[in-house]
Amino acid sequence: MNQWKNFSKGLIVENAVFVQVLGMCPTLGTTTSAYNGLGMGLATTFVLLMSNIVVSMVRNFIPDKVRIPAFIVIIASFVTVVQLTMQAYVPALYKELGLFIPLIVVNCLVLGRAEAFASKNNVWAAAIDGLGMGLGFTLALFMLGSVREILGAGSWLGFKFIKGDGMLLFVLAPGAFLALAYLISIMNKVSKKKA
Amino acid sequence: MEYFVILISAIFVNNIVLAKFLGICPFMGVSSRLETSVGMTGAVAFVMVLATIATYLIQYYVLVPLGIDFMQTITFILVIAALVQLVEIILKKVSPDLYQALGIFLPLITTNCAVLGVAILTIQDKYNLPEAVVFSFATAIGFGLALVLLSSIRESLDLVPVPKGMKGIPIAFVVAGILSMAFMGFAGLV
Amino acid sequence: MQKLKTFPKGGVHPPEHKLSAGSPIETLPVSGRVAIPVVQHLGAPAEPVVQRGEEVKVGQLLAKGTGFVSANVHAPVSGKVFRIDKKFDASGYKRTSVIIDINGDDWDPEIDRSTTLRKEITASREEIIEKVQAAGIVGMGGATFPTHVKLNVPRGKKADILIINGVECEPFLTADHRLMLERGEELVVGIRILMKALAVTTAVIGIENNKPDAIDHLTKLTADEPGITVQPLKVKYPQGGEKQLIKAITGREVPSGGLPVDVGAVVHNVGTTLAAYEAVQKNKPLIERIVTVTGKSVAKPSNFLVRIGTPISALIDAAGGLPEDTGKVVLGGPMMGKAVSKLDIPVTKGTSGVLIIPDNEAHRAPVEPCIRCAKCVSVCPMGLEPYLLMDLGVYEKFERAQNERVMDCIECGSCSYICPADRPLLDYIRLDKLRVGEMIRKARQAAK
Amino acid sequence: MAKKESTFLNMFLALTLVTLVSSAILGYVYELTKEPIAKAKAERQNAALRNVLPEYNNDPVKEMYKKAVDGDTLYFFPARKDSALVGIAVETFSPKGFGGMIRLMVGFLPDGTINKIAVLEHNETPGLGDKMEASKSDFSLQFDGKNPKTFKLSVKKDGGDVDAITASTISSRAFCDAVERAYKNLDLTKGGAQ
Amino acid sequence: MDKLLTVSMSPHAHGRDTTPKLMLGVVIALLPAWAASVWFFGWGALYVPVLSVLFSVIFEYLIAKYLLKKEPSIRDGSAVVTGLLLAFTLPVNIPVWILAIGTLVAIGVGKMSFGGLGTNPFNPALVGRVFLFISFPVQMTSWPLPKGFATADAVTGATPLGLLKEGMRQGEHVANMVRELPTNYDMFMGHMGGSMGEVAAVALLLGFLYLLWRRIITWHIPVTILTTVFLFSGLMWLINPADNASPVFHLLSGGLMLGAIFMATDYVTSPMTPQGMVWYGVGIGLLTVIIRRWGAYPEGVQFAILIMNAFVPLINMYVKPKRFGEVKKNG
Ligand SMILES: Cc1cc2nc3c(=O)[nH]c(=O)nc-3n(C[C@H](O)[C@H](O)[C@H](O)COP(=O)(O)O)c2cc1C
Ligand SMILES: Cc1cc2nc3c(=O)[nH]c(=O)nc-3n(C[C@H](O)[C@H](O)[C@H](O)COP(=O)(O)O)c2cc1C
Ligand SMILES: Cc1cc2nc3c(=O)[nH]c(=O)nc-3n(C[C@H](O)[C@H](O)[C@H](O)COP(=O)(O)O)c2cc1C
Ligand SMILES: Cc1cc2nc3c(=O)[nH]c(=O)nc-3n(C[C@H](O)[C@H](O)[C@H](O)CO)c2cc1C
Ligand code: SF4
Ligand code: SF4
Ligand code: SF4
Ligand code: SF4
Ligand code: FES
Repeated sequence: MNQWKNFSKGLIVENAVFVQVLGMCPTLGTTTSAYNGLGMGLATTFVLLMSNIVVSMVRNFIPDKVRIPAFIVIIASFVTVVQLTMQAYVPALYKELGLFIPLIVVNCLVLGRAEAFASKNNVWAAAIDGLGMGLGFTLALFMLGSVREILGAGSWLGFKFIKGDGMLLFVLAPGAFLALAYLISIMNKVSKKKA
Repeated sequence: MEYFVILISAIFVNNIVLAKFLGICPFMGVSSRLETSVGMTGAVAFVMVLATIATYLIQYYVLVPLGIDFMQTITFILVIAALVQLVEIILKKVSPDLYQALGIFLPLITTNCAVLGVAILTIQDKYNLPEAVVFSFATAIGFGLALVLLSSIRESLDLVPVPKGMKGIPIAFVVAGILSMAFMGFAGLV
Repeated sequence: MQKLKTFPKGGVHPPEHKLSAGSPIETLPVSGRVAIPVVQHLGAPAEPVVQRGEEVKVGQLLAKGTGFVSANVHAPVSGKVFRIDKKFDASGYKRTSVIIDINGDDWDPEIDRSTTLRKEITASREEIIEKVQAAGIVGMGGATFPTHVKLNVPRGKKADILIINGVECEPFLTADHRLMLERGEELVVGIRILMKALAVTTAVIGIENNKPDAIDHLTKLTADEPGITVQPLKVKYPQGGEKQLIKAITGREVPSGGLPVDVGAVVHNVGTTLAAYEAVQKNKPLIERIVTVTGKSVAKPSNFLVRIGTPISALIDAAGGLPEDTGKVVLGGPMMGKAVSKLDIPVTKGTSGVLIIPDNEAHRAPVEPCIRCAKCVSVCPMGLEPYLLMDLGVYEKFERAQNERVMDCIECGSCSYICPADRPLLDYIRLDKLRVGEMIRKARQAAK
Repeated sequence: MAKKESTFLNMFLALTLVTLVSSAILGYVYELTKEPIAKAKAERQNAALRNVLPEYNNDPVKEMYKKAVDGDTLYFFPARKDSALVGIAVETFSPKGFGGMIRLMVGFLPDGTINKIAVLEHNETPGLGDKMEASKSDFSLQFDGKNPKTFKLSVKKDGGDVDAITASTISSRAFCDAVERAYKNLDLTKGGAQ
Repeated sequence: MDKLLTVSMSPHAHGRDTTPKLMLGVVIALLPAWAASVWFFGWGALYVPVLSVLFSVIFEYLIAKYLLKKEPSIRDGSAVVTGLLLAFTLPVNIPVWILAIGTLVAIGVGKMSFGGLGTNPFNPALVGRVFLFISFPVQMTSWPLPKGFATADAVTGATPLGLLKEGMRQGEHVANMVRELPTNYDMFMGHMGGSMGEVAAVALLLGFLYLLWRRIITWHIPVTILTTVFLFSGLMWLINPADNASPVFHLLSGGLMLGAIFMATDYVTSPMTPQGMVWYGVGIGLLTVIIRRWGAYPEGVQFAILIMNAFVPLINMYVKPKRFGEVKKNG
């Protein structure tokens, strides 16, 4: 397969958040700011990339019936690696993202790619796929985080450009739903125009 | 009284979907029909309580004594996956009717972060076992409440001309957003 | 006066406009060529029994009912059968009709044309029903259901009350009103006849309270008629609906999908009752009826006694001609009547009125979105949810419509009337009923 | 290469292998990050201490002592410069926040004057209660240099001297409550005791 | 006989009500409350609602025309009602830019996202109001005190419910707070702090009578809400007068009257059957008192209505009108 296409499909056409509507909990739960969204996206991308690689490597040794448990173990291991590493080097971010880091384990996106793509393709393709999907996810989280931060706090990546507060609602739970609703709607329009 | 507080908190104030953002995918995925939401709620309640008990025991009788609580994520997810399998097998044998009702939802639940999330939250919030049971049950009820409301609204939206760009997922998120906004009125109840 | 009774839920109050209430019934002669459809009733079509070119007398059988739920059709005029052909009738379709060139007014000698009141009822129960059937009598309240079928109480069921429908709740119409005022004595004998046929000892005449003269008149006439009473009713549409009327008078509710006899009641319109009198006591088949011709700009709103087959254009001419501003012509009342596209169609057994609506009221307003005001729900006398039934029609969810009991709708139109958003509720409900009816039929066939 | 068949032995072996390898890798990473995690934790505490206390050159963490109050625990960190007491930091708490528990590090000078306050942990609403953080508003700065002997530790609405955060009286009250708790339990004479 | 006749299905008559007439009726019913609010809060109460209506209508027009690409139907008048009611739930000193955001959210999110008039599950004005309340807590909770007509420099202060909640947080006995709270008579006449349109119970009740007389709404929703609040708060007051305000206080304070009469009754977002309306009203009444008594916010009506809006599809699904002929044979 054309590797560029393999990579770029995850960004827009098959974007996990906007198009496939997967991994919604971290998407909503961690995007109170652009920075947090970015962090969560990258953490997920790492797990996705590594688990895709490993799953693709071992795919032929794993009997079909225990495929899923084996994948889960692999994914969970990488999640734990991320957990430990973040605790050690970015403890503040780890605290902000909280529960959602261990929950990468159940993110359908990760297991879904392992199952649907990595277990059927070679290591190289699987890595590209994981990276593309992960970056697409990251992009979505970053966008949502940006929208919420700009509207909700009047700042972007911590840089404040209005005095006082923004529309608080956007950093709170309802704002996550509303912002995502309209982002998906807009992105649908955009990607339809492209297609 | 303590249990009552946990109950109110988990159902209304800190509703798992509307305030805590867990279990959103099934929330969106199965909420287009009222009937499936009710089935899903039953299945989630069942698995959530069982999983919470199982992971609670593992945490305090295996992981902590062995000093390997960094293995929490991996053991919990395996325990939950195994549990769901077990429930499926037992249910099939013991109560085929219930299996018919809950069956299709069970596999979905394994990968539902609400179940794992509640298991981890139980540990984080340092509940004791009875509290953990109440907490997980109340959480499932809160999940069900949000799910039933959303799905009944979505069903009623089937009969009105929702704009093309908003149909389906976007409008469901708008409804969830307004619901979440309305539920903020419960703030401070506990 | 007795306390006003009514049905408990729903209904509307359209302006009454009983313009012709004070116009006595005039007999309108007919000449030229008339078309008599062989289907003027609910049920199987009648089979023509006359030939092209045959001379017929007034009252002679033209077409014979086929099967039990069907009705005979008689010649309302004398003359020569021009031919038997398909002609437009009120339904908007071409229907088999016997076309007669009128020649004089030559009656079948069997028919007693005198106006003397024959009070004594000599016919037995069976004879009454036979005569009613032979006379081709159908419900003249609008549904044109063959009357003899309703008089034949099915085995296992028992009627205990006869209700005479003199409600006339449709705005504008006054035919029944005038009938009760001018033919009261005959009507009472007719009631006795129907009571005998049904073997009931109780009969109640239901009349809306906006016809106090009719109530008084009939109360006097029935003062020493054991078992017959007059019941004034609240002015509310559709008080005259069969199920509503039974509920108002007896408090009984005809079960969903059931028939009036299920609760022991049989309802007949006053016109039907008069026809039964004439058939049984005078040997006269159903060949004429009273028709109201009315409308806001009609010069002379009138009530006419006319022969079946008279073209409605003739009626309109007799009432002062078609007004300049006419936009719509409706057979029946404004709530349930049928709009027609041409005026050369014949009066049939079910034609209770000709209503001429001016152009500025003839058009529907544009459809607006439903604002969920619940007014349609609150006016529906059947306890349905018209807004929902319409949506289910629009989105083609007919199975749900069936569960929401769309088949109970009596098509009274109260919902469409009240809707502030001008939604064509009843139109879609008819669509629902059509499709659900098909579904039910298919399911029945599959079951067989 | 053909897929492995799903025989029982295969399944068992594969799963065991995967699990073993994973556990081994995890154990290794755990060992690797154990040190940095502990360091990160300590660093956070030290940063807070350095923030709220005047300059010192002892290790207040080593001299830390606890006191159980109101169902939770206060931690006291004496700071010395060349063995003379220059201040005490108190890790204090209040359960009355809008989102539940809040934890503060309050630095006192030896005479009981508040030197500086740092917020360790809270669950308040972003944009409202979270203005108690020094990075988000000047609310906590108004305590600096005030001695609770003369400065009444409650919001003006309740007759105190503290200007509440706008529209967040609850958080402000909880903040005062935590500082008050630290001050009430502060035994200045004990500073040098250990 | 060559004139073309109109042919259509029955019925051939139509009642007099139309959507714009009903909406105009609601506006008329709101006039007494509007007058009262101008009386108490000055000129601001005159032009803020006008601006709000203007914004609502403009946003609706623009969204319909350019985003939904359909014929804008401003003529139905529902945007006017939404704008007016939204303004009535805001403090009179609301900055204009916040008002603009509020109307945009009310119309854009609350109404047009679902397809416009008749489609929205939630009350648009309340969606706008709660959005503002959560987004701008500072501006949304500084209440000008009524100073009589045309007094400059309104002083801000707490609403009666705000005072009550504040006092209860301090653990004060309700009886001791009474001196600070306005009298029942003051509250009935509208002499208290609060949103523009909510203060004068008497004016709102006048509007209620008008709505009933014109048969725009039925009594079910407002009466069940008010009765439920009265009974529930009365019961708690009888049990423990130290911690609970009197039921009359609950009826007259805050946005209860405005909400019960004008907002809970919004056709689109309330149940379709009288029985359903009663359930809905009881729910709103209970939630209002629960939030007022135990919640973080002094006032609960807006949340109570939104929450019960969410239950309306369920109510409509399960609370059906009594079908004719459903009872088994009788007699
Ligand atoms: C299939 C069918 C069978 C009926 N059978 C009876 C019957 O046995 N007895 C009776 O009194 N009426 C019977 N009816 C007549 C109806 O009860 C009713 O009078 C007729 O449909 C006209 O009523 P409406 O003008 O209110 O629609 C029957 C009607 C239909 C359509
Ligand atoms: C909505 C509605 C209104 C009706 N109004 C009248 C009426 O005013 N007078 C009347 O005689 N029949 C009226 N009918 C017809 C009656 O339901 C019933 O068919 C009739 O009284 C039975 O008598 P018949 O078979 O002699 O016509 C109405 C029917 C419906 C569905
Ligand atoms: C979404 C939301 C979150 C809130 N969070 C806080 C909070 O974190 N801290 C706080 O003191 N008040 C918070 N409040 C406000 C309180 O509910 C209450 O109105 C206020 O604390 C008391 O009013 P006052 O400070 O204006 O006197 C919040 C309000 C809203 C709408
Ligand atoms: C009795 C009545 C009450 C109304 N109340 C509201 C209301 O509270 N909020 C609102 O936005 N619109 C209200 N409207 C206007 C309209 O119904 C509303 O904008 C629709 O929800 C828009 O689809 C009301 C209309 C009527 C007839
Ligand atoms: S893991 Fe399941 S619940 Fe979580 S994001 Fe994926 S689909 Fe949704
Ligand atoms: S399978 Fe996953 S993505 Fe699909 S509905 Fe369930 S949780 Fe959501
Ligand atoms: S639904 Fe049928 S019965 Fe009900 S009001 Fe409409 S037309 Fe009449
Ligand atoms: S009367 Fe018309 S606008 Fe009102 S609910 Fe029924 S269909 Fe909708
Ligand atoms: S349910 Fe989807 S990530 Fe939580």
